[in-house]
Amino acid sequence: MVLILAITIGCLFAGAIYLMLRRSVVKLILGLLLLSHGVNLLIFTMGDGVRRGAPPIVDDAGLPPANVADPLVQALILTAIVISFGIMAFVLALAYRANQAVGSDDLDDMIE
Amino acid sequence: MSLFATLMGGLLAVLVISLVLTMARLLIGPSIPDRAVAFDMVMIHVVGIGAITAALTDESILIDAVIVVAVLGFLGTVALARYIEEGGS
Amino acid sequence: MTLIEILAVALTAVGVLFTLISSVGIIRMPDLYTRVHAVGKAGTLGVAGVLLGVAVSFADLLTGVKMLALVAFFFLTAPVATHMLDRAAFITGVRPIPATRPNDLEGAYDRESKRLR
Amino acid sequence: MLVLNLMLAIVWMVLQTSFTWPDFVVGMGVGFAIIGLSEGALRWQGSPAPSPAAGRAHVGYVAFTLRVLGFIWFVIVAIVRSNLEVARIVLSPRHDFRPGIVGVPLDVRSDAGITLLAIVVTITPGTVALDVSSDRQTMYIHAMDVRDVAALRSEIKDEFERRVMEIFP
Amino acid sequence: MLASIVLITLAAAPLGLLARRGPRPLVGWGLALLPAAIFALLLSQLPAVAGEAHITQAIPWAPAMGVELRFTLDGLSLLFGLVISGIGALIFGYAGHYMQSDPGLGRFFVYLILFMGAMLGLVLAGNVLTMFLFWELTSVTSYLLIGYKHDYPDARRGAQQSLLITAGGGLALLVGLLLLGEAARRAGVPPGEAYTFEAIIGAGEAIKAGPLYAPAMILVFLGAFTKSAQFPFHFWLPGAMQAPTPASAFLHSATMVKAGIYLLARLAPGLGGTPLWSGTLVLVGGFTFAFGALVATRKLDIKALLAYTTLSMLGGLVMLIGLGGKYAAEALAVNILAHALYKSALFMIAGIIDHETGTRDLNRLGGLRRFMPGTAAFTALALLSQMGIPVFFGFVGKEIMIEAALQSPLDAPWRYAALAAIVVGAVGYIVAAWRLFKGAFLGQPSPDVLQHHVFDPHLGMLAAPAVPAALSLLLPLGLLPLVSQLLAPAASAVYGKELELELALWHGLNVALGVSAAAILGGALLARFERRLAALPSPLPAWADGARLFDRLTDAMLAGATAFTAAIQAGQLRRYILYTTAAFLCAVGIPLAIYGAASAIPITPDPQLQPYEVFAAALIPVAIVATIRARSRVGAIIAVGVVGAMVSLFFILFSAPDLALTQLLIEVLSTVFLLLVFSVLPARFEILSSPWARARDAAMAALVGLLMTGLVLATAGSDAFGSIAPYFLENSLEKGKGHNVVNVILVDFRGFDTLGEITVLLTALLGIYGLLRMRRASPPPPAPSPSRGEGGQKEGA
Amino acid sequence: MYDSVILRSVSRLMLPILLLLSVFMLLRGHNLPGGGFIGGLVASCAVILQMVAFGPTFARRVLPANYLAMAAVGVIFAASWGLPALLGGQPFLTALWLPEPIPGVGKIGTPVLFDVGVFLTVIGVTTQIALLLSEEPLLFPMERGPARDEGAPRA
Amino acid sequence: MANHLFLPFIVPIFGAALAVLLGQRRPLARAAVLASVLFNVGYGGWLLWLVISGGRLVAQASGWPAPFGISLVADALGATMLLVAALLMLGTLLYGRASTGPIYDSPFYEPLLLLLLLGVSGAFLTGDLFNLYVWFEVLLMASFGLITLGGTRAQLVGGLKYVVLNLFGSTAFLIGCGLIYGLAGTLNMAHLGERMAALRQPGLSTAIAGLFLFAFGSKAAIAPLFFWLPDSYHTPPPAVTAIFSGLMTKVGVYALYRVFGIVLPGELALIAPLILALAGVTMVVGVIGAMAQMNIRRILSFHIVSQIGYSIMGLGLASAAGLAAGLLFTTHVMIVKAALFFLGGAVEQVAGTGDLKKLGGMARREPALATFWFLGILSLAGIPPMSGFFGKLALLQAGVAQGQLLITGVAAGVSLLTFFSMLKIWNEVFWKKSYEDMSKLPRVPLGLLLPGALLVLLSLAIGVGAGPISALSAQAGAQALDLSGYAQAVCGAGGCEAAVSDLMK
Ligand code: NA
Ligand code: NA
Repeated sequence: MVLILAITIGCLFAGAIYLMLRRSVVKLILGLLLLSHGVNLLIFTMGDGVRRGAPPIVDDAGLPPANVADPLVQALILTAIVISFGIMAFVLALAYRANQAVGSDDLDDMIE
Repeated sequence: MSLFATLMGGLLAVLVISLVLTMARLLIGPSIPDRAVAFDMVMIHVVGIGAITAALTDESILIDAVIVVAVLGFLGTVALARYIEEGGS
Repeated sequence: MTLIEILAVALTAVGVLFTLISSVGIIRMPDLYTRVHAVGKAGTLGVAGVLLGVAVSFADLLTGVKMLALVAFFFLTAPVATHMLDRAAFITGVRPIPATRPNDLEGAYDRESKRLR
Repeated sequence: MLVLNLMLAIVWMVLQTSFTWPDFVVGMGVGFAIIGLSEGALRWQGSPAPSPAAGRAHVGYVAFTLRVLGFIWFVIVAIVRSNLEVARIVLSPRHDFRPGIVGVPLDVRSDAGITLLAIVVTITPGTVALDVSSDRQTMYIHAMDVRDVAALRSEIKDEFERRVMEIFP
Repeated sequence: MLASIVLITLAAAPLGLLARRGPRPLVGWGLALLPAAIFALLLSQLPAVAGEAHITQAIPWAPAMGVELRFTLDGLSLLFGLVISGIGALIFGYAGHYMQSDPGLGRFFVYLILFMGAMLGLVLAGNVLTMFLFWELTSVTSYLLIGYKHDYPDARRGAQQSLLITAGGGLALLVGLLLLGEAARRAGVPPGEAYTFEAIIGAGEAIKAGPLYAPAMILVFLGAFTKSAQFPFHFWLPGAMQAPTPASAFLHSATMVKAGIYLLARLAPGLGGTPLWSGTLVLVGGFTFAFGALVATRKLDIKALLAYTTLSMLGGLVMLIGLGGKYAAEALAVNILAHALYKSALFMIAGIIDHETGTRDLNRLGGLRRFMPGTAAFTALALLSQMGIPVFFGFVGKEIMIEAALQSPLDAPWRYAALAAIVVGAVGYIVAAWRLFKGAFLGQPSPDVLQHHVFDPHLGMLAAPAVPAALSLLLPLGLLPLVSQLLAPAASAVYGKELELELALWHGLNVALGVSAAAILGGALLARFERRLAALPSPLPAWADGARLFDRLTDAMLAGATAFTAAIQAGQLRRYILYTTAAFLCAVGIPLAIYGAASAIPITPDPQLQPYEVFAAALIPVAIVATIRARSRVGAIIAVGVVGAMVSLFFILFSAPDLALTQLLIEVLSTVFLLLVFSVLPARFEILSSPWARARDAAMAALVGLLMTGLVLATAGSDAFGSIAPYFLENSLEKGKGHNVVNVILVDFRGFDTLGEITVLLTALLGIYGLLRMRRASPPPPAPSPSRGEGGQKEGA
Repeated sequence: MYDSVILRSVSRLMLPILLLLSVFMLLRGHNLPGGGFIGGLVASCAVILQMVAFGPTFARRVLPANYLAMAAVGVIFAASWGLPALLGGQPFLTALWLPEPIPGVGKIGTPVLFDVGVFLTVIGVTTQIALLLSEEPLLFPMERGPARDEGAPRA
Repeated sequence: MANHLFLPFIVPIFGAALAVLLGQRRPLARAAVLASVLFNVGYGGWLLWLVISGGRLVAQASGWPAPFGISLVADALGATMLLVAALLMLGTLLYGRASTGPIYDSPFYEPLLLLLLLGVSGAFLTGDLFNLYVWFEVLLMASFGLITLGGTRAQLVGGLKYVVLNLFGSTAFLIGCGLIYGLAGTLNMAHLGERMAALRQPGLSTAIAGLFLFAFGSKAAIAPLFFWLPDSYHTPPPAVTAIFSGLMTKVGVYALYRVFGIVLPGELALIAPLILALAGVTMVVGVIGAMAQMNIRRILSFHIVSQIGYSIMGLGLASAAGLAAGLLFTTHVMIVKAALFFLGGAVEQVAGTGDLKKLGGMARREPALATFWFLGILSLAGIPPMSGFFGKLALLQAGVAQGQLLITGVAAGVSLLTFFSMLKIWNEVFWKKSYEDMSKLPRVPLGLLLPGALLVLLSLAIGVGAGPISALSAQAGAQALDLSGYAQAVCGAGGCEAAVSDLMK
């Protein structure tokens, strides 16, 4: 499974970089989105063994289910997702205003 | 593996294949609303896959996730349609 | 396999089947408006089947109630989604196949305000 | 609003999957707060057209309930009846169907009524409610197979709209 | 006491501001009391220095770096200190007259006092870093002095040139000194003392044998040569004549330009005598000596003429240090003093002429002897000393210099080359001096002279050049024993051993006298053809002018910098991303490739792998391709939304419901935001990139993808350590009071992260608010983009 | 003025349900999937749905909160629950729990209250961002043009 | 347990949130911000004193034992940076209050500054790699908001590059966090350091070292990752540029020191030649860029890049002396560059332009400003007795001691070019006669002069007090490379691995 995840991560990164190298601001931002997906999956893969097991929710005795997923990476990804969301919202607003100021969404026009 | 799990797993696989077909529409388009249709279908598939996974793993907590996915599918599709309409094509 | 499990698998299978049919429809139907019909199917019957099947498999009243509520949600929202998609398509100029007859909507939208007269 | 509040409390308990008094109290509290927040939306009469519902006759609770149940049964039957039809169309090797967009004149006036009609039209396969005109006089329906426009119109009006109007005029 | 001299002088700089008001000549002479007092104080130390060799005083500063304020007074420092303070006193008084009507005189005096303090610090320093500190300070203060008249472009250019050359040399010097310190440390000197002159000279033999000697010395030479205007770094000195004349007289005759000489002389006993040392110094010094003298004969501007004779003499001094030996040490001491005396007098006289006539151009002057007899007399005294005419102090210097060349321990060719340089220099001095005197004072008064009411200056002003000019004659006529007493400790310090110095006007008929006489004769002969000599075409091609070359060099550097910067910093974000991606590939990929970590990637079959998982994974690339290929904005946005949905599907399949929910919620919100923002843009993308660019980008992207895949596989395959995650599972309920471990981590175990995270959200909101609601600063937005369906169909596949 | 009766009716119905869902997701988060982030995001989705159906003006009217202040208050609220421990000489954010669970709500401790702060912040930030973007004159065409006045809901 | 370590977080968080809440009541909001910054200045000084006298201080967030919870660690390196950051922020705040312009009146300007300080302080104090990421994002987000606040075309266009290229760095950082967790199974820096030191997988850990070099290098604007800086730094108002110059890239430098000192102890030696090469290229490219500019702030911005080369050189020398020298230099440059941006900004504000061709005559008009500017130039060029001399000297000494003569020579040469391009400003703005009539322009208000002047005097004071300061930086350099001491302070006498085996069943 790690192999499949790794290939998926590679695809996400490749797609992200390709999109970011386009001239459209929109594609740039979509690339950033893909990039953050790639990173999230990467952290996920780094968990304590990627398992199909149970979600990290302990029972009433405080014991985790057998074959439980790594909770720490999940918490880290959650934090990362929310942070990148905040940043993405800012980037969107910035791109909108830049587009408005320049009158084009072509990055090559966005030069002083 | 129990027969139930095998059958459910099979159904899950069918659902994933169905999702592949939906993806084809996403690729083909040709119009933007076509892609929005594909998006809606993807979300519906996520609901289905989530539900079946819940049954397979006997994790009722996944059901709550499925509820939220359903809500989001609706919101996403409606918003998409809304802005397609405003944006023109 | 218990009876409950058989029932669960059967209901799920119906749901999956309808979803699959919808996907096939999405590929095969000639224009967007007919494809949207397929979405309606998946969004209602397909999902309903799967959800009910899963609800049965849990054999738990409260999960069942939740699932029923979710099915109701889909029945409530799927038509709104199809309506919105169709409407967006029509307003943005996605033409139905020529065989669509009658087409009472032709020219019924005001292009400026995007309102339906 | 009390009804809504009670309903929200019940939904709360369903979500909690726990039916105890404390849950009910919390549910009522949460519901109360939510209603306070969303009252503006709930009370809004969005339709610019005057609602004729004001003068409708009072329908008894039992009769109303029976009508609703009958309506649900009708819908289920309609779904089952025409689903196979759609499956046939989708899976058939040739496209031998004749789609059409049909405007259906409406008698139902209330927001809820129009919405319910649209929902019913859509979840019964073969037809999709496409849009409702701004003056609320016409609902446009996309049908998969229109052989007889008049028959379709009358089916919608007689089968669906009539039953909807029994619940929401 | 030594530290007080330096620090009090520096601290006294604000006293210069007294010159803003009040009778300026009086303030000038009043300020001169400060250097005069220092002169007296230093002179009082002569017996002690002659006896005990030195007085040392150290104030700790940054001991860890070897930086301290260490001052040492020995014969050499004393000589320099006396020259600085003595000439300084005269200059201060002179400046008060010379710049009587200059509104900025206060500032000028501040700079001048600072400079003097720095110069005193430099020559009194007992630690190379202390010396360097003041070395830099002299560069900076001299910059301010040269650029004093900064409204004139020439002044700014001259100041900048001199600063760049001397500060550049200073940097070389610093590295050289650090290398010396390091070498001393390697030779066993304790780190705290490694930078003292004493230690470096003491460890001289070890340093000379070590590998750091050659680089260190080359760097030190660079520092000394630039500061002392040795060829080919000489050109800043004539340019520095933009300074007001009092500053030129002080800096460029007597003090700053001799700092390099001072340093070389200071290091000579420990580090001198090697072929590198002697060869470099004799060659560079000798050439500069001859070259400066020859160029001086052709100059028409009095200050330029003096500048070239100055740099010539500096060359001579460098050459002497290179020659080595007893006589060279003595010659050095004598010539330093002799040159300081006559050259400061001449500079001040040049100022007087300029002041009275408004020009320094010898072609526009003439006949001044009639109007300024006093000035003419003192000029003659100073010039005769420069010419090395017997009984003047310059003659004493020249004699002993010739002796030094003849008696040098170097091989004969070096000695004869040095002798030749001396002869050429001496001849040149005579011609140049004659040229100056004749051009300014003899002949018929020129119209320029007649226009002005030219008189001898006020006595207070004339006194300043008169004293050193007179001393040029007085010292040899009766004061020679006293002078010998003064110079002997200095010569000893340079020689490294105690030596007896007995100066005399008459050594008998020896070779030196013969050479000297021949030089005077030749000079007198050539002086007759002075005009014709000057009219000869310059032997150097026009481009070889150092100052112009330097300007060309800086211009070329600026042009190159502009072109280079325009090339790399072109403003195109795409190119930056491309470079950045390439850097990423290198930074991560190269170590991975070098160490062959990729071969460690474990690819083991996963028995649990389900076919639907493979399918689900395969859908992500499909959605990515859909994103890339989408020709409409909304289409691309939808496709990206689907990618997000598929990622959350992954999270569902892999038991991360919290993640799946958050991911999906964020996905939908992002999609809505994207739609909101980009609904104003044209609906369709236009293909803007060339096929080549697309292929290049695709290759780059593929490489990144491959790298990431490899990295993930390699890392996930490593199981060297157990994770700390089980701790959270174990303690979630008992200590964290929650079943959902992820949430307990978020709000408790790592609640601090979450606090930061919501702060990010709040910050993002503030930023967005600022962006969208703060537009007063921006020009009105242009007309709504010409988009929305019609016209500009844009963007890049 | 956007005028789909169908969308509006359903969206209005969804509002209380989604808000309920959001509170639900918040409170159970400590024990089951959910928590402040998810709850807050669901609540924002509820508001955004109204925005999509009715336009931002209406969305502001139905939920007349100062979202910027809500975000700031959320941060203060969350951080405040780290202070009791600090005042008691323990590290910042150290959990303090009431000994007994509150009926209907569950165990109450500073981490849970901290999560409420997160919830408020997330609602405030996401909703405010959505409103800011949608109130851009160019960004929400449904609110401009001749039909603009009709957007105002009746009191 | 030093629970007061939380205060520099808590106070700015509350201060910023309160200032947002009090947005309409401006005096109160401003008071909240000023009080918070003043607190952090005072606290920073106190903390530094504590650290100098008593060694490292540690606190565990939420009370969980290291390495499971998040540790806060204050050592000489972090405490020094904390204090300088707060001081610069105080200067920026006062400068902004003396300035006029719509941005300074924005209700978000000061809260964003405070949040920037929060993020920076967090980064200097945290002992957890992922938590470092979080505080990095806080400061980054605040910087995004600040650099675009006001929204002129130049700001938007420059800001977009700033944001996107910085996101590259953030992403790489996050990837690094993930990978290193995958390798070592922990996030606490001390624990990571122990485990990475024990790990014998040279390829992977070197690749991760490269990744962190990329991540923090792009924050620090080393070549070839600096492109965002010169394109954006001159666009916001001068106060913002000043604080950016003081803090932003320096946090990247700090993170490089910290990560290569503690987290990847074995990799520094391997990757040091690369770092030195990059340091040299950074110095040269930055100064070349500066020479090409004709605008005050653009010149200063390119110099930031060049000076980052020096900071990185300290790391690349891979010795305690090198790190100490790097810290000394970095601190110096933080102070002096902020001062120069303040002073240059004052000129710009009064004259309405930063274009060298249009300016002139400032030496006569503003002698005090000119004096401080000249002293600032001297400091930047490393002329004694300003702080710059000691920074440069320490670096050159460390370079000579390590036998790295090439980079030492490059560093010395570049400092001459720095001087050259700074003299260009001096010549054009201060010495040159002004073409236009400058007498109509207003005088520079004292409030605009004071922050820069005080910082220049601080630079002088650092030079004069170089003895204790170099001792402090030596302590910081030694601490920054002392993994076992760090781990013992964080996890207890046995180190982190022992703590883990004690605490996990
Ligand atoms: Na978090
Ligand atoms: Na910076």
